[in-house]
Amino acid sequence: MTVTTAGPDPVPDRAAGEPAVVVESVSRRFVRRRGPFRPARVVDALDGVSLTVPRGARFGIVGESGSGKTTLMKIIAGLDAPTSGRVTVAGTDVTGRSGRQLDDLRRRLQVVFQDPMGSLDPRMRIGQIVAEPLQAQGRPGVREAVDRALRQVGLDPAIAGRYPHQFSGGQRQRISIARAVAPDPEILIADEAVSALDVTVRATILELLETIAAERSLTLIFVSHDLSVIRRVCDRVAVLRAGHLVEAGPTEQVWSHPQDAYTRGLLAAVPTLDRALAAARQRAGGAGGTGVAGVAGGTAPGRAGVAAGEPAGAPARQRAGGDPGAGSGS
Amino acid sequence: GTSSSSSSSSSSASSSSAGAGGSSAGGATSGSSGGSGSSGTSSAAPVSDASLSIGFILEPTSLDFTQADGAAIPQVMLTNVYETLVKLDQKGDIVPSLAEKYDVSADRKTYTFTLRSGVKFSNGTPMTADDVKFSFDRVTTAWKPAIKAEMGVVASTTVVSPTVVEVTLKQPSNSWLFDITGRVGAVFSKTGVADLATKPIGTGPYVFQTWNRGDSIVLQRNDAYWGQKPDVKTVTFKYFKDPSAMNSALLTGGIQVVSTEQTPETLGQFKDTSKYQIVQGATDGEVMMTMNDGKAPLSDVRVRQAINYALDKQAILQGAWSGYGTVIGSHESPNDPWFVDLANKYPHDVAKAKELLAAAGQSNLTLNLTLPPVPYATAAAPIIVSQLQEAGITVKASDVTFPVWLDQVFGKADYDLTIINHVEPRDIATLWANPQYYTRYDNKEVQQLLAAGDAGTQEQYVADYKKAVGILADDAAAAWLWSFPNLMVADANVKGLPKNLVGEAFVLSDLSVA
Amino acid sequence: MAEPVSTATGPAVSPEPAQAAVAPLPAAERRRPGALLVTGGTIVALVVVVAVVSFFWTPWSTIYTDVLHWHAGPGTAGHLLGTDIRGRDVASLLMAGAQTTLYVGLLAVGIAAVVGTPLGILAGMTSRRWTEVILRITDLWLAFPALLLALTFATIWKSSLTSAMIAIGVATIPSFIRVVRSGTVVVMSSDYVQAARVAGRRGPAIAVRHVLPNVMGLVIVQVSVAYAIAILAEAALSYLGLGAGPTTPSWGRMLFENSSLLQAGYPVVLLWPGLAVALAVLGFNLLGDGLRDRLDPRLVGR
Amino acid sequence: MSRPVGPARNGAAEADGPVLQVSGLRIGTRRTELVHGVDLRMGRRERVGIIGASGSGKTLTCMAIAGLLPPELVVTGSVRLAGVDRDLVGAPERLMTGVRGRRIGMVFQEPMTALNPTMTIRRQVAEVLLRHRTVPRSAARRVVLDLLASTGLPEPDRIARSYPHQLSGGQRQRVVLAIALANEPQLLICDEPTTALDVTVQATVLDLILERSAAVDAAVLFISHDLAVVATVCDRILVMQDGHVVEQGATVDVLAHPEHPYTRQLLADADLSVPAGEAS
Amino acid sequence: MAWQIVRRLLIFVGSVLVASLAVFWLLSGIGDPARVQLGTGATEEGVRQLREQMGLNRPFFTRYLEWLGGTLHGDFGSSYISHAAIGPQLADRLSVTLWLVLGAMVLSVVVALPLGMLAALWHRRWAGTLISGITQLGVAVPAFLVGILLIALFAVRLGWLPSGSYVVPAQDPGGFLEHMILPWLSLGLVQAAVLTRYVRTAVLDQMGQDYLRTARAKGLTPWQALLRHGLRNAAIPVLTVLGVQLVTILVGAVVVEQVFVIPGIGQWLVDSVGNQDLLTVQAIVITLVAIALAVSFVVDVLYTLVDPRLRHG
Ligand SMILES: Nc1ncnc2c1ncn2[C@@H]1O[C@H](COP(=O)(O)OP(=O)(O)OP(=O)(O)O)[C@@H](O)[C@H]1O
Ligand SMILES: Nc1ncnc2c1ncn2[C@@H]1O[C@H](COP(=O)(O)OP(=O)(O)OP(=O)(O)O)[C@@H](O)[C@H]1O
Ligand SMILES: [Mg+2]
Ligand SMILES: [Mg+2]
Repeated sequence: MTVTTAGPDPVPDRAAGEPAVVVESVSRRFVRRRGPFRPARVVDALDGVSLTVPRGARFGIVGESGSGKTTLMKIIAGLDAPTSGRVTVAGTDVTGRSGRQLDDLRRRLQVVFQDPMGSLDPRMRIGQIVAEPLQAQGRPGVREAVDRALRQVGLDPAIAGRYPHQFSGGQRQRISIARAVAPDPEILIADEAVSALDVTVRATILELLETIAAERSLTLIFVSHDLSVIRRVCDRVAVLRAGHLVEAGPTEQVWSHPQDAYTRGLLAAVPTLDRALAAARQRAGGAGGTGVAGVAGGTAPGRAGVAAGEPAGAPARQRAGGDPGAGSGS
Repeated sequence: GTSSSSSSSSSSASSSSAGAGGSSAGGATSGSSGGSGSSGTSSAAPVSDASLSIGFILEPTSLDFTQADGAAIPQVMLTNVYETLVKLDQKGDIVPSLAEKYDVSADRKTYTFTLRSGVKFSNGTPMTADDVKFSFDRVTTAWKPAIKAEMGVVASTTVVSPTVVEVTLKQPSNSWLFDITGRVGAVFSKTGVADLATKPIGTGPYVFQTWNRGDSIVLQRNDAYWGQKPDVKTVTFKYFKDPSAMNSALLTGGIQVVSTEQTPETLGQFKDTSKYQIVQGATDGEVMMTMNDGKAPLSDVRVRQAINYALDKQAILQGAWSGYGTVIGSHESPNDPWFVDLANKYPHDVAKAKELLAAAGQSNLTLNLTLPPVPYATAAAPIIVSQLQEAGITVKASDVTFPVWLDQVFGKADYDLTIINHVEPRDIATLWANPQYYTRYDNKEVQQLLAAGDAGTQEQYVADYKKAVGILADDAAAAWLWSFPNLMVADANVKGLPKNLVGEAFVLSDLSVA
Repeated sequence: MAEPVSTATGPAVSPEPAQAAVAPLPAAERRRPGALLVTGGTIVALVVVVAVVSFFWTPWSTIYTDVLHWHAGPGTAGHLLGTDIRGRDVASLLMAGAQTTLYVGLLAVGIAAVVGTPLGILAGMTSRRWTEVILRITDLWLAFPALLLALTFATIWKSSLTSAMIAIGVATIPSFIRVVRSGTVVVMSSDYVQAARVAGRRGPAIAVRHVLPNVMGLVIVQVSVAYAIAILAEAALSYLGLGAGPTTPSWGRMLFENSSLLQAGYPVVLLWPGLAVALAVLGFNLLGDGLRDRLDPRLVGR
Repeated sequence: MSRPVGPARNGAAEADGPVLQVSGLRIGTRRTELVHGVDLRMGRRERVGIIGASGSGKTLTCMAIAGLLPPELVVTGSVRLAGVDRDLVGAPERLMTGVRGRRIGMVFQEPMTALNPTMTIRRQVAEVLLRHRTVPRSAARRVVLDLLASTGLPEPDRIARSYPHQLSGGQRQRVVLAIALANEPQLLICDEPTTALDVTVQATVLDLILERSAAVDAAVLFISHDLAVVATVCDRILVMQDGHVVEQGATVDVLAHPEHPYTRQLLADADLSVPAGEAS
Repeated sequence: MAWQIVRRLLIFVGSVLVASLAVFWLLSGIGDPARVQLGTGATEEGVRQLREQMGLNRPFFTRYLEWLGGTLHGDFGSSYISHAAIGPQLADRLSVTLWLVLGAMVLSVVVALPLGMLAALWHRRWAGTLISGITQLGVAVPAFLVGILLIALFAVRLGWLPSGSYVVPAQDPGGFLEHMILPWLSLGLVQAAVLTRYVRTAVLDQMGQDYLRTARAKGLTPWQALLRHGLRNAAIPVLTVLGVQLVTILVGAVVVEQVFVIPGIGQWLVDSVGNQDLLTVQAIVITLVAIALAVSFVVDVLYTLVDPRLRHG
């Protein structure tokens, strides 16, 4: 079951330019060789996935772990080639290209990798790491840009001289983000970019991304497990499962009327603070009470009111300033 | 033929007749006083089962010296596996072997050899005059190595009877009789030359047993030998690339004899005479610094003399070879019958050297010294360079590989100086009578003397050669350094080791283990 | 774009905690060279100094042979460290030998490293087909005996130290290729190389900025090992008639020439060149290890 | 330190003494102190959460408890674990190896690099069992599959035969959890164990942590940025900022009635449906 | 799989062709086999004749193709010098050298792995520096000196072991071991020194990795963690070096073969090159090429065994 957004009804508001990313029935098959003398085993990480990311969209991808999100990101970024299918970024086909042919793509697109430590060269200082895309693209004012990017993600530019292993997980992730935003990309792919951040920093980073997106019509492709983050940030969302696209559409629509059972399951499983608190209170209050979390908290004193709303809550307020979420058929 | 007007020596003549009686007995039990003509073989006691391992440096490339050259093959095979009609004794005299006796015609062109009867090849066939003729003829027709030229002087070989063979020379030659004590004189079986490289068949006291290439050759006593059977039953020729490995092998009992000591400075470790003996004698080799006599400035005799004066040969011998050997002044070995001591012809005299150089207009001389990769050359070179430097001659020493040395120096004479040991016995004519030789020495008088001496009587032979040797020294045709010593180390209980290395073979039949 | 963000950031994230905890390390700590580096550097510097001095002065002429004192002990007749088996002054030979040692290292190891490292990186980065081509050539090359190369070069240029060292250098190239390639393959499979791709770096830049620093440790070890081997190979080749002449002072050659003195009971003559080789190799290796550790930020300061 | 550790509400845990007693824990490099004196007391079955700013020292604290700090960091103070009659700070390596993986299980923050790329999952999980001989070699294979299955991994058999690079981040994280839980430790330290997991799997994993820790009477030290998750799991919460514990107390108290401004800020920012700036 | 084998075979044939052509060309430019064979007793005439007989006057490619034809029939021909068939000798010598080299490699691995890891583990302690230092000295000591010293001590002084020579293992296994111990030591220790350096580096490269921390969290000691996890990941460079060493030592063993009087292939190569024995050199080089290719194949396979990431999808 493949649901495409590049289907019958084009996005009305964005007719102006071609979509930022078009993925056409992309499949990626991994052949796992198990030693030279044993038959290979096949894993279909992606299987006929099609989707369209309009220019300026904030596109979320959710899905269970192992569903192929990272694989899809790598293919869009030209880091991996699909076994079949086609990926078009800003009008140019990126599948099966390499080196010089991808220069243009590199100028437009940046990636925040899922694994911050692994994506930071252990022998490079932070300053060099963040400066790398700027230098590679021959941008002027590298130093200032690096300082600014570090500051934007809440790090002191003075740490530029240190090495990745001297940082905490969240700090590394922020370095990774700083590297991606420093060159002002048109398209930003963020693969679990905020998973290791505390809520405060996360809020800042999300705000940063939103601001950039609003100001320079950045196309954001945001991969996350955290549905509340997706909901906050993205205007459209696609749901992946086991390499298949099970559902896609405007975020609120998916939220309020999930079509697929899997999506419904996902939404139901989102933990919320007040529910959790209620449960905790019950555990604490009822001496020796069973630690079973109730479904919804009754009264939530104190700050509970500020906690995340229900799954089918009102449209996010912050979107008012940005482009209105486009409707989509499904 | 008449009786020998001048056989090689009187002693050999007498010994040959004595041998006749012995050989007819030819039996297995009492082969005493056989024609071996050497001492130490008198014991008639039953032969022992002893075995002996002897260390050598150069391994043969083949067992077949009719096809491949190199001193290592005859070292193993000659006299031990193959025998010759006549052979050399320790003094360098020619004595009968497979021939009971020989007679020389008055014009000294025809040699009549009377063969010993009852001699059998190791393939069981008896040795006859036919085999001798077959072998001698085969040298010029089927042999490959250049040494076959030694048979070039033979006009014909005739079988007179199964035990008598007659060789007629084109012109008289003293060296021919000497030469057939070597490889070219080896007697092969007519029916046994099909596979000389792997199945050598001879009449000698030993038969070939195995060859582990790169390691060792084993000879086994020939129990059907016609003469005195050797004491040692199994002899292993063990090959060592590394001289110190050979020494270690002796120290640890891996071998019992070091046939040639290449690191004389290490002899100190064998001081203990209750365990080891050091045998020191002479070989036929002359270590010399050859000069390119055909090329300026070395074509100037004064320059060559200056070089000779500049060298302190005793010091060189001391430094390079720990003093073992004898300083020589011309092309001669103490083994040669014409040996005269010319060691002090050019005493070490730097002033004289400079003077001669100045006279030759060569006060600022630079020469190249091209060195083959042999231990004595690399050992002597630094000292020579240093000494020549003191006389104002700058020497640029460079190493070359042996093929390159053969090609450039030996083949094309593209060199100034080089150091080499000419090991072939009685090779004076080869080096100095041929202007095309790499020494490029061209002296009519020397050529004449050497030719005349060869063709003349024994006395004339010695006299003419002595004269030639003197002229070579006067001319400073080369800088002769030392006569290469025969340096052996062995377990104290090994008896019968030859003091001097005479001829090409390492003779085993005299060895015994106490 | 900075303004609205930074104002928004200001109250939300206080940079102070990060700042306080992530204070930059003082330059002094980062720069402090390790003991390895200091020791190695000192030894190498010593060798260099000795080599330079020997151009102008040695206690004795290196070709002078003292015919009265063969393999004499230290202090004999004005020979500080004694004489060798040919009566030459050991101290002078050692000094002049330092030149050869440095030359050997620069030439042989230089050739191998300068040619082999890029090729190895290339073999680890290019498409599989090219990798295959490079590797198979490497195998062939590896199997090709250095001796034959040395022979050929000696014929082309006449035997000399240079020809021998070029041969050794050329023969050492394939081992660099193989070792460097194996390191490159691992680096290339890492996420940070992908990140660099995304950053817009192309192959050559990735090779220089990411692969090279990360395989440098291997290269350094390879260099230091190749260096030791080259010193000894120089001696071995010259003994086969393929190297410098017998009057070119070289430590390796001293070892070979005097090796029989071990049996002769004068091991001390062997001790000096042995020590010299060992010291130089040690120096270069310590320097290499020191550099290697320096290049690994995870080890700095431990 | 606003809220003293009053008489705990879950007194049961206190009855048989604390599982873990950390006092005055300080961590620093040779020139800067990174963690300034953490005190922590955990009873049996107690689940304590640490929340706080990125870089505030949460990971370092956990590492210090397990004695796994990188050698360039220096630690002082005291860490005592029930059943071990020695202070873990400065304890000999021999002692610590017996403790780690057996009494203390750990789940690390970054699943991508936490597994050995050259070994199959099966071997890596089995290793912790065999190392402490809690399971006979013959049974290890089956136990590994059970463990993997219990973490909600689909096709445990395939996963067991895979290498880490063949798994997604979430799959790896669950493997790490399986390793941590394998020997039924007294104390389970989870450093952001669910950040790489999608919500459904996260729920499974959290259930797993709750269920398994309860089953073996393990105390849980739990770090997360997701307050809801922390609230789900933990009885008590510590709030860290800049190397200090700025607030601690029962989950409900801290999250419902935060006292320290930083905690308030955290709670404010946790709600994503309202932009941080407008909410406060 | 079948294609893999065919491909390897093609590569092999191609490599052999290239190598043989190179050897042919190199050696033909260096000297004259005829002259070498005749030695210092040679006359110009004799040399000319012999060249004729040996067929050396024919054009380069004719000779090359003739050789190729022979080799294709599985016949390496007979030596120019000894006239003995090369094939059987090659087999003998190769087996001798392989014993020597393999034994030395095993020894070096057994010594180098623990030492290298210790040096890495203790890289800031004096003990680690000491190990580094000693191994560096080991690299600097020529194998022949080690050999001579070992002989002087164990064979000459103590008389425990023979000073050299080779015993065929099938005939006398005990004697074989006895004779090989010292050669293995002198070759193996030097190689071990080299290998230790690589192990140290490779292990150090792994030391900062997170998975080692995981391993320790499981209760492994640092030593065990390194042994079971670090080493495996360090294996790629170490394997590479082993492969390279295995090939280069085959020839490099010449000195040890000399000192211990072992009739191996290295010694033979040197002799044959010295004798301009083209066909023999040819045969040896081709054997080496075959071994190099085989070793690199094995190493490639081992790579994928130790590091599954290299199994390309
Ligand atoms: N190099 C590879 N070789 C073999 N299989 C792979 C490889 N990379 C990924 N896979 C498999 O492909 C599937 C998708 O992986 P991917 O990393 O895209 O998942 P994901 O959606 O990003 O998951 P997560 O949220 O946990 O990061 C998984 O089953 C994984 O095991
Ligand atoms: N090896 C190190 N050398 C120097 N500073 C370090 C080192 N490791 C960590 N730090 C610093 O210590 C502080 C605390 O790090 P820690 O990893 O404990 O943070 P954390 O609370 O776990 O943060 P996160 O939520 O981002 O994982 C950070 O500021 C970090 O930069
Ligand atoms: Mg992923
Ligand atoms: Mg952390």
